Amino acid sequence: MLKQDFVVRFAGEGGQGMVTAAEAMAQAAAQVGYHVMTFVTFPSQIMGGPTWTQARISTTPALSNGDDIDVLVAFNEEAYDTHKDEVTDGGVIIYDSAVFQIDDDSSLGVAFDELGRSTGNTRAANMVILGALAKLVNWPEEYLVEFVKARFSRGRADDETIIEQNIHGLSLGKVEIEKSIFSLEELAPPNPPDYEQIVVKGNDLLAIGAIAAGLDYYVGYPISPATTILLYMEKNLIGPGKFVYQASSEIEAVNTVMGAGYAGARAMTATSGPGFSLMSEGIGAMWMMEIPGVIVDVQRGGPATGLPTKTEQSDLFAALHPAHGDASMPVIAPGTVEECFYAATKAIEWAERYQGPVMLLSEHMMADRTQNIPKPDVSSVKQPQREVYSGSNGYLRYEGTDVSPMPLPGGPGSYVANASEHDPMGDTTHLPIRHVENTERRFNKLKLLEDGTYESQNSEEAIAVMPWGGSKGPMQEAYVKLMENGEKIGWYYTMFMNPLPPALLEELRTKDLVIVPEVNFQGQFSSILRSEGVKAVSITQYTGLPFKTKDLVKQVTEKAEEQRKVAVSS
Amino acid sequence: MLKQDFVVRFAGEGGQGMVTAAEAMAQAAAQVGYHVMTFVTFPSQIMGGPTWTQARISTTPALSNGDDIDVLVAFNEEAYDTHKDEVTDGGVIIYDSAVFQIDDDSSLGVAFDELGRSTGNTRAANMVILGALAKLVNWPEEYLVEFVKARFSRGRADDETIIEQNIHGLSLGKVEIEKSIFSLEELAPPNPPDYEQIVVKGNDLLAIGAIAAGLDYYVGYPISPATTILLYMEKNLIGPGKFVYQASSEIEAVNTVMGAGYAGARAMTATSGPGFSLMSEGIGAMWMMEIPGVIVDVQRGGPATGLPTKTEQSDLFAALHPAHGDASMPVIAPGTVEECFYAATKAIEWAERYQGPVMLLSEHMMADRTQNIPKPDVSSVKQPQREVYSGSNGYLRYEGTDVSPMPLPGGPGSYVANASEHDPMGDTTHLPIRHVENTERRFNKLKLLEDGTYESQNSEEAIAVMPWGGSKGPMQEAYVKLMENGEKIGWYYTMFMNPLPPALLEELRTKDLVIVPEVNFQGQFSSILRSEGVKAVSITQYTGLPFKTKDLVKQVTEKAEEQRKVAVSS
Amino acid sequence: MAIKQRTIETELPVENNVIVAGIGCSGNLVHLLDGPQPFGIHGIHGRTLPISLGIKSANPDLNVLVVAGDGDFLSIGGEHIAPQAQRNLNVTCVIMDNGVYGLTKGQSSPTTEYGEITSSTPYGKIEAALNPLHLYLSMGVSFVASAFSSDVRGLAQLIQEGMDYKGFSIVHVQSPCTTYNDTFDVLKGNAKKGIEPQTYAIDDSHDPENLEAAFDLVQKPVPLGVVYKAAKAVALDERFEQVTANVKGTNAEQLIKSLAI
Amino acid sequence: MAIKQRTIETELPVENNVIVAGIGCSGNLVHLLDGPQPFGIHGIHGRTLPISLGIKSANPDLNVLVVAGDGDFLSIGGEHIAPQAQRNLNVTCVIMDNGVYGLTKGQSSPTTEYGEITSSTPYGKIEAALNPLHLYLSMGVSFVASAFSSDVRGLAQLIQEGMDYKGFSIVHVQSPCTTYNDTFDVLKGNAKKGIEPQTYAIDDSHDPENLEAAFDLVQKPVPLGVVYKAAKAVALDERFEQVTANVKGTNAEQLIKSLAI
Ligand SMILES: Cc1ncc(C[n+]2csc(CCOP(=O)(O)OP(=O)(O)O)c2C)c(N)n1
Ligand SMILES: Cc1ncc(C[n+]2csc(CCOP(=O)(O)OP(=O)(O)O)c2C)c(N)n1
Ligand code: SF4
Ligand code: SF4
Ligand SMILES: [Mg+2]
Ligand SMILES: [Mg+2]
Repeated sequence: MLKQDFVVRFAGEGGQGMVTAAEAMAQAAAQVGYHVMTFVTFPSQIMGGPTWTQARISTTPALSNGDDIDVLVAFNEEAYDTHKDEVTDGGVIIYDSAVFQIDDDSSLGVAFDELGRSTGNTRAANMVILGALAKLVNWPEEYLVEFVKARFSRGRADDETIIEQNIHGLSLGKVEIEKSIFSLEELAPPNPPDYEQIVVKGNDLLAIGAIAAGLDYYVGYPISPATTILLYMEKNLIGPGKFVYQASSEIEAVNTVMGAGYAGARAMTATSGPGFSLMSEGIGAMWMMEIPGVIVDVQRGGPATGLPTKTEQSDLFAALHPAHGDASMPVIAPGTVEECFYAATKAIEWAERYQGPVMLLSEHMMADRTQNIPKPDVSSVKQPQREVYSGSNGYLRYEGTDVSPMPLPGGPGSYVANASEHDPMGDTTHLPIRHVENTERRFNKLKLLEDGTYESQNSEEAIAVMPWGGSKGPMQEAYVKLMENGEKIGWYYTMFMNPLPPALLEELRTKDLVIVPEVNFQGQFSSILRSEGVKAVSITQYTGLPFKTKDLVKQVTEKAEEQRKVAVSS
Repeated sequence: MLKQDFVVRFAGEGGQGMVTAAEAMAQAAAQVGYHVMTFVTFPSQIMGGPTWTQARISTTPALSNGDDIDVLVAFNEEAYDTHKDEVTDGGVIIYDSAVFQIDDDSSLGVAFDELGRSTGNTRAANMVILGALAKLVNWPEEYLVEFVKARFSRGRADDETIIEQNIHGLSLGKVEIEKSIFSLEELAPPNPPDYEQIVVKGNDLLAIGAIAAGLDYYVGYPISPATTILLYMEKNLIGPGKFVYQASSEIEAVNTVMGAGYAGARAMTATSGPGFSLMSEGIGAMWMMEIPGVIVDVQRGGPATGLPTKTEQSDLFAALHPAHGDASMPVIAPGTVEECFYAATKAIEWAERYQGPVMLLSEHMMADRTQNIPKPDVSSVKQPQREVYSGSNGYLRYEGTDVSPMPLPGGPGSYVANASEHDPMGDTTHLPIRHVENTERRFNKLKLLEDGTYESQNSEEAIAVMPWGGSKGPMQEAYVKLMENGEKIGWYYTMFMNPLPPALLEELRTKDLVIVPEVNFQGQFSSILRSEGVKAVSITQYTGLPFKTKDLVKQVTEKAEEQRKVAVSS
Repeated sequence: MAIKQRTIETELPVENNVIVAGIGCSGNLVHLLDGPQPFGIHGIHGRTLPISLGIKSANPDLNVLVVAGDGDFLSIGGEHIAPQAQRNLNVTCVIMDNGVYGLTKGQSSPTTEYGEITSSTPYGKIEAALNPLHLYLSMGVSFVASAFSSDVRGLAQLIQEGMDYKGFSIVHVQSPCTTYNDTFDVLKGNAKKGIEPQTYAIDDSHDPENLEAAFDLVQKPVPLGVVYKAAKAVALDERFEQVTANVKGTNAEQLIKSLAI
Repeated sequence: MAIKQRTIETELPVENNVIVAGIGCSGNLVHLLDGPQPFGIHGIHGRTLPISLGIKSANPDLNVLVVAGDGDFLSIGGEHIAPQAQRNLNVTCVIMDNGVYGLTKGQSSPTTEYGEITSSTPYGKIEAALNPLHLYLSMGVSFVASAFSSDVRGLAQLIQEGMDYKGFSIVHVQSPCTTYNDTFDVLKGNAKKGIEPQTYAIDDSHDPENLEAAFDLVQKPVPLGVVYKAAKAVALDERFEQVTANVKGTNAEQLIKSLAI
């Protein structure tokens, strides 16, 4: 039987080109029609420190990193020791024999660097590795050759030479395998989808989504893993009426979004945990003043400075209630790279519609991974238009318990946007009745956001799984296996964390058990669901890495079984 | 029958001496053995703006402001209009007839200011009012005369004159009532308790509690209603090894507490909502680095700048999860002025014991109110001693899953306190296993704080009330009435919001319904309880004022009835 | 009020003016204006500058005026001045320096003198006072003026000049707090009490475009008038236009296309 | 390392040293020391100064050294410098200025030059560069030195001098980032490439106690040596002692008593 799935991990020190290797592999595979997904994790240091990346290549859409690795490429001995046990039976380890030596049946020493340099190109080591990998799964040579040609045809004088050197590198790698006793099953030919595709990382696509939704204004302070959104915007958010820059801190960033939103711009900032915590006062003020704006939190391991380059889903509590006082922030949490696009468009739309801050909760595991996905349909994205006040002066901006047209400076209806409790004009007042009315107004506006969609399968089952965010992919894969195993379990999913789609909440309340896989300690989402009257429990882990599919299959099966026992005995 | 309870409200503009009037009344009454409680609310402006204060004088301990007012003292017409409907049947309104005129059977015009000045003392207007009030309830003259003598015997040359003028003012007020047709029932003589008492405000007592627990270090940035803690500390936290100062911002304050705690000091800061939001990143870092320190949030109306001089219990979500990432902050929320003392000592003790940040959640309604309470027993307060590492160097500070002795700079066991995930020495590491172990360590330490006590009454009932924080007093009063009404309802209360005493949580889980009165919109505490498996619902209001006893009686009765109907029909 | 005056003079509709107010007695001014109201935003303590950065860069046609106190601007908000100076954000800041936290009832502020007794420094302030004018110059603020609240007309003129100037302008106003820190006599002088005035009018010979002279001037408190006015400073909006002028704009469709396989 | 050197010289136990590290490549130094470890605290981005304020005022016997980058100290943490200068907090700050955000991979920092291309300014930086030395002086920092990372010994001496000084001291170190902003040649000069050095040793004739001369010096980048050293500055701990010396201490028992009825 042919392999349908191929997972390779590159492990070593930061700075050894592992990211490039994984991405090149993925890109090449995607170009010939495979489904690909990479995963990247490196320490928060510029040089050195244990780093690994992974590429998964599959004939069907890849939903997780892949549990077991077919090939480990180890750049040093520590990497070898750390990762060797995750290599599947019959898998292969390739290691840099110029760096260390091991004695192990399933390991093949190759002097990547030396061989690479022998092509005359100091950066061809990666090509040697790719050539070896391709041979292991018996790829036609043209897959990588075509990729090399495409990548290095940049219209420069030395394109030809470089292409030749790289192709030479590929063949040197191939030879190493041929000389060896190693092989894997052949990877089945790709099964190219019949729709248009792009290859992209989550952060870049999130940025494009925001631009598609008409983003006018972006400001951000660098922080992993959100920095690449800033860099993408700096490069691409250019044009009439657009403004982008690097803030001097996250406090400046959030207050600037507030100012820009007040002045009429569709404004956004992106950060990660520590920066998000710093924005807390500003976000609360936007809620109070009713000013639209999108705050992206690309979650990393927390708390505090935490694990800047690891993944976690532990900022949900913070996103729902970032600040003191009564407020409940709208939260959208995309679960896949593809959803990053739609989450961004929707976040901007929500912000403009309900006139307040919207939290967009992404995750490191999506931000930095490269994936092929169906080409998003930009033309279907409507740029939201805020309801702007156009009457005469003397307008009461904060009157009534519903959203009301917003005056913009430069236009009619001048008022004071006030973060203290205020009268309808925006002047400060502490009258009890005003605080009551305005509090109700602010919460009432959330009803406008109850248009979120959700997925459901086998909704007749009394037990269901409901992943959120980045745990969607691994859970999807696990769900397929659970179905194959004949488990009777339903599936629910939404990226609209708050407000939850009301019909979804209704359904969930009827369940005997809702099982929520999430990468955090506290089981944050299941705790929210319980407070909403849903019998929910979490499956948690907090390693800084995404779920493994097999762990989810096991744990969901166990939890469901337990629940059935309880149900019978009670 | 004699009156057992007397409530007077002073209403007018800021700057008209209303606070002084209410406090003088309370002080005088307390000195002769009554129970007293004041309530103060003024706008966040230096001059002007509608202000009112209230004094309640009672023969039994005062647990709330009092629902209805016996006497309204109105300094201007707006005040008259706003408050007149809250005057109870048979109550009296006294207004400043030099300022406005009204035609109303139950109102008496008195020219306070003019009469006051006629004594030769420009500040004697308050005395005229007090004299009138005393006469209305037929107080023996010596009550106020003694009070005046005590207050103005300051060892100054003009003491005698001033005392005479003030006493003259009292008698002028008395005459005004005698001339009029107005009277109230006579206030029963005081029933002095047989224990020692003090008269104090919540913030001052909180500060004293912290000092009693051995506070070494205080830093704060001014913000209502927490400023008075700073002022109290600036004046009184003086002595060898003590340090106090005003920070340049709340961000400076929290990070300074972190530094001081790291260096071995029992350290504290106090703020209110907006400042608390700014502290979010620093608090999360203290959790991560395992550094003791107390963060006081004297809640005011929120969100954002909100209502600086109104009361609210809406920062509970923020206190439990102030920052991003997985953390669950210990929270202590005193419910009465008296508890402010014990809450502060306990907060310091907890911080030192589990080596992390502790949130002390007070409220405007306690912070600024004057009350007589049993004298706290300072001698019973043990000053907590942190477990300090005293071995040799090469210590592994972050090893194991339990709290471990803490090295202090200047002593042995040097390490790096690290807000990134760390190895046992404190060096940065992102290894999955370390994040797993350390996360468990940090949460495990919370178990050390499961020693909180709680109150319970009629614990056999299936329905119970469980107020938290400042809603305790009004609920206590309402509970007495509910018992008088024959309602079958239990009572629970704790100031230990997190971790909740485990035995309490167990009990609560067995109830059919737990009713939680709280001054916020979202029903924050009942939502937490539901996520913990308790069938809880809230009674909420969000006027910026404390609960009225009668509203609680009514709503608890209704909710209990509803529940019983559901129970029967199901 | 200077704002109204400008409105009339330039015939800019009042809607084009935005007042960004700090939290403090000073910021409450935004609610006290009479006549046709400009737009206002009364946000959170210390953040007038980032808020106005957002407003002004989102809509450069607006005339943005910051009104804040010494605590708001120099203490909790102190981090925001240098970045705006470096950007040369074209807004005008009117800083009402009363040497005290007025709204919270008399605590010390960065400009309170060393050793002074206030409600938060019962035994004397242990921090030295800041010299705001010197600091502004050092941070690269391109227009710096110093004023005294008792001279309403002089103040109005300086605000006017700040608003006319294209770049980051600060008018720092000595504004005695009659309740907690009445420095009126000290500033104005009081011959009867034998108090020499601290304020003095800046000499006509002073060249406000001369930075060195400006630094000299601010050594001695309190000069009144325009201290500094950078001759050729390009404001943020212009800079941004210049820098991006040669960049080809793009759109989401194109960005997606570039990722196609 | 200068820290170890001092330990030996003063025979202060290494335990008495605390390194407060910022977040950035520079702050990672706290984990890289070899030999007997001093205490360290590696907190959050931009907060070295408040943290060291807490440490030093809680235990004035400690020797506290701040290590931070230009982004950490001057951008997100910029608000904290002036207050410590006003308090004259007795700690020494070693600021490693590489004109870039190193750890996050090459974004612009407050000391990056106007117009420069970085990963976050693909079309050129639109903010002017800050002059940190000038700013320190203007904020009232009582000891200011300027150093170059390539001169390890000179740097060690300056750090030593800063630690010996009783008061707030900053040693600002030009520290080229070889990955994202290699300014080595520009600073050091490179005759072969025809590059004039930007750095120059401060002339012996310079009187570091003369503030005016210090201001003159920092106009021209980049002087190396002690720029300023205030002659009679009283450090925070001493000030606090002086101020509270005459205050009768109290305790909780007495405070409660005063409230009795
Ligand atoms: C984050 C935060 N901290 C503290 C406060 C409380 N606060 C309100 S105004 C003020 C100081 C005002 O001083 P200043 O800016 O000098 O204005 P002034 O009242 O003297 O005009 C403070 C500390 C707040 N509103 N928000
Ligand atoms: C609140 C917060 N914002 C952003 C970051 C991300 N971050 C880490 S280091 C750094 C900048 C470092 O620059 P610098 O201080 O100059 O140090 P260098 O790496 O250049 O030595 C940033 C933005 C963070 N850790 N925390
Ligand atoms: S006098 Fe002082 S306290 Fe009163 S409003 Fe003016 S600045 Fe504020
Ligand atoms: S060379 Fe630059 S990026 Fe690398 S460690 Fe040094 S400062 Fe950081
Ligand atoms: Mg002020
Ligand atoms: Mg740097």
